[in-house]
Amino acid sequence: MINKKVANVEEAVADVFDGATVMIGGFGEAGSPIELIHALIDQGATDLTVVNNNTGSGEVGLAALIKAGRVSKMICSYPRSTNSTVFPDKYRSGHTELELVPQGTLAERIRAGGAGIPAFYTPTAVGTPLGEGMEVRTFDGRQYLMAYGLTADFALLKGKTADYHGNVVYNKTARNFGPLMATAAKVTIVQAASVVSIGELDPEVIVTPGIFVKRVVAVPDPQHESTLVAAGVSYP
Amino acid sequence: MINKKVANVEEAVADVFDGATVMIGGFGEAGSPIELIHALIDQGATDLTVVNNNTGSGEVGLAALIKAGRVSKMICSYPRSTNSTVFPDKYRSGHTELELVPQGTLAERIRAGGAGIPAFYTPTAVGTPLGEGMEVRTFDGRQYLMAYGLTADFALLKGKTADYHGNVVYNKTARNFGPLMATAAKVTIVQAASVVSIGELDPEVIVTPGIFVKRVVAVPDPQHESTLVAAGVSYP
Amino acid sequence: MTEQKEIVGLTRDQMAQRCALDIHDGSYVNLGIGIPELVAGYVPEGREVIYHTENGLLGMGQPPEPGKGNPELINAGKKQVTANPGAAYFHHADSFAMIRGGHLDVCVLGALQVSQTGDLANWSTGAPGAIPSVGGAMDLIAGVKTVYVITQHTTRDGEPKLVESCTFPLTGLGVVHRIYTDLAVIDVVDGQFKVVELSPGIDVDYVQQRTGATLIPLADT
Amino acid sequence: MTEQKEIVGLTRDQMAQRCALDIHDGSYVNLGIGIPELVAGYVPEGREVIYHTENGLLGMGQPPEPGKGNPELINAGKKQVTANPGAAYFHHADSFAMIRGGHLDVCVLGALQVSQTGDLANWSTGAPGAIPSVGGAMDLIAGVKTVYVITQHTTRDGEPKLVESCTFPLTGLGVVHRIYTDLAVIDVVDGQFKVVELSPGIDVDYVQQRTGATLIPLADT
Repeated sequence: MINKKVANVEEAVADVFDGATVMIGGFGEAGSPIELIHALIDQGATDLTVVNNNTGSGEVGLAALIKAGRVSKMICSYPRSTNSTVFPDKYRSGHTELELVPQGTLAERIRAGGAGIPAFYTPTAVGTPLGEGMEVRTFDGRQYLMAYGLTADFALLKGKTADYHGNVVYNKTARNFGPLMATAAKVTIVQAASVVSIGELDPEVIVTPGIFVKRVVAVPDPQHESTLVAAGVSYP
Repeated sequence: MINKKVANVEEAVADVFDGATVMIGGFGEAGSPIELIHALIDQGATDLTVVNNNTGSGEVGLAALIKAGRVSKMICSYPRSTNSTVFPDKYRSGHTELELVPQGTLAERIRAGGAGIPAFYTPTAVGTPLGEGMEVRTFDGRQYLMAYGLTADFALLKGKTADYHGNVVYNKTARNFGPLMATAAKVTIVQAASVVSIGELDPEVIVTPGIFVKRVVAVPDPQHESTLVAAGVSYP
Repeated sequence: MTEQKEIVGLTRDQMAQRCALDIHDGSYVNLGIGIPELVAGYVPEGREVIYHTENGLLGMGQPPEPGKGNPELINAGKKQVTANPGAAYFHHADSFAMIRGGHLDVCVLGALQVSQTGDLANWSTGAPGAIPSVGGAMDLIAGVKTVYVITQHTTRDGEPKLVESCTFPLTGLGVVHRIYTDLAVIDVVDGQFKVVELSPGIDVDYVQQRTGATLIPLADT
Repeated sequence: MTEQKEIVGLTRDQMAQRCALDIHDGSYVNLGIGIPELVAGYVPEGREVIYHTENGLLGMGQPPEPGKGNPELINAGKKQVTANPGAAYFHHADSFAMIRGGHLDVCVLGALQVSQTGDLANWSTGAPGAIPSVGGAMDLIAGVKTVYVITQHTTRDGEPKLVESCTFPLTGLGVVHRIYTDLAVIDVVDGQFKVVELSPGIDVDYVQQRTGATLIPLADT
């Protein structure tokens, strides 16, 4: 029988290895799987390449992972956010490399990676510094850049509700990169406020079908980054 | 105020012009917008390029449009179906040209067209007759073919419920190509069993956001192709 | 007086049953039209398999009871089906993202010909005047992790379907992993057909005579 | 004794209000962070405009009442917002399909520099040691049908922001249609800046002195 539920976040991230590429869901704090990230900090894997739109906030969640020195490369669109104080130091000291990708190209690269598309063409960033080094090709008189699909070893995501088959629905704008990253990682791990029995989710409204998900873990009352940052929390 | 509802199917398809490219939703009969197609037959536009997975069944809906001689080119993956008796004659007589595209490549070409992606690479059809003439490129030691995005002048689709902003939800496997075609046509026209007020559809479950839809029309009791074919109906 | 042994090989259902043994618990599987559809009826006790149909449903169930079908709930063969608990609907691009992206574990397809290098021909005989139709076959074999073929060992005219190289138009190159016929289970390994199992009462010479390429027999493996 | 005329130009809100006049009924609009956000408050009576935020919401509403916000309902600037009736949530790839696919009618952005050929620089000053951050700006200007810029006519140091060619790193080439500044409304036409409207009390010489490229004045149009 198919049961993808694991007991806790520690078990969920136990096999993340040094040097892994890890996609982490969320746009700012919306959709950030803080409990899974904290479990990953405790677990100890290092030299990670992390894919996320941002670089975290304060000293919790993704920012805490970066602060702990575990991230050797960030692939993101917007590393410079309010309260994003950890990444600049790691970047300037050369500890953490940065691959800056326009947000829509980042999203599409992840979708392509999950959909078996090795490369596609996009008009975004033509003629800009972020288009430098990319192959340029003209279609119908307009220039486009070739972008590569992006895949990962793991994805850590936050859903609202999941079931034992790994079907997931999200909450409002916390959906963002989650459904894409779920498709692009070898091992997709979802924390959800509730994990329900098979058949409780309406087949018409499932956003991530279970085929893309390897493990689900219940985190009934997930913490919010902004609350932790406002309280001055520093993890661990 | 935004109100995309039109009075009837005649009004909905009034501006389809000779020579237009028309995407028609549906996989077999599931999702086939029969009433819109019949209105298009009455309307008279001809020399159409039609994009659909199949070529219709019996002498109703898409098959009736083909039988009426209005389709100069079909772009589809599976023209040869049970009860698909009209297309073979038009194809063999040279009246209707056929562009045969593998189903997944067809779906992705439509999505790409709607997403502003002029071309992408796919492993499907490498080394086969359907890959002939396509550009081959190797990524990571594997061969891929370059496929182009596909767009249209009009899309005729069948939803379950729509609202005045053009938001749409579908019914079971009648969803199929609908959400893709909605994004790839200049003028997307949706028939739905009910057209409801703004706010009645849950924002979390909308499949096609209204931005992709130009017109909605209520067809409360849509006909089913299989029922019509079994009854020997020939439209008009 | 000795009884003349009648060589019959496996029935369609037996081929499907044999194939079902190789599908692991928890697999995501796409079944082609025809004999492959029968595989769903033979999942061994204790295993749960989730069926994908490329027209937008994961968790496809059995056909509906007579009179209870829904013309908007169909499979890739356009037959009415049901949705099991835990099912999900999605659009065609997402469905083929599952296929092309390598998320399906197994697909089981029919064949016109399979070559010893694993090339598959199953969509067109190339006959003049025929209406070419491909559907999702090329996508499935290009994307699904493991491709199984179930087919009669020969055509109705006794021509081999397992051949050195396909003469019919290809569906894909070097994609087939294992073939289940009425006579044998055969793997494609390093550009050769390798017999894995013979059907009851069938010997390798009998199979070899009906195969258009050299078999590596069981004994040599 | 004559009164000395004090030249001030439009306020931030007045610039936003002027821009809002050019957004048609039924438009789908993306507003950048800063002055562009103010445009939403000035939609003329009788028009309905639907706001898109690239992090996955169409039908974005005003900020929530204090204490009623949801940290999982935010805009692209990561501020809490609300969803209007008729709204829809979707994932990032679908959101940027709307943008890249040309489905949005208008985006309104801030600028560091705009060139007379419509090049925009608004994401980086290129300063050494700065953390480069681009977000969705390059996608928006590459994909949205009409790109408006709202900006002060000059920097705080009085340097022109409307220039012959940008010196800051580009966001995109030849993309800006119209610029709303405190001093004027200016179109980009055939590689030149064309004055469409002057703010009350402002004359074209005053604007020209503060512009880094030759203006086509109103009189010549």
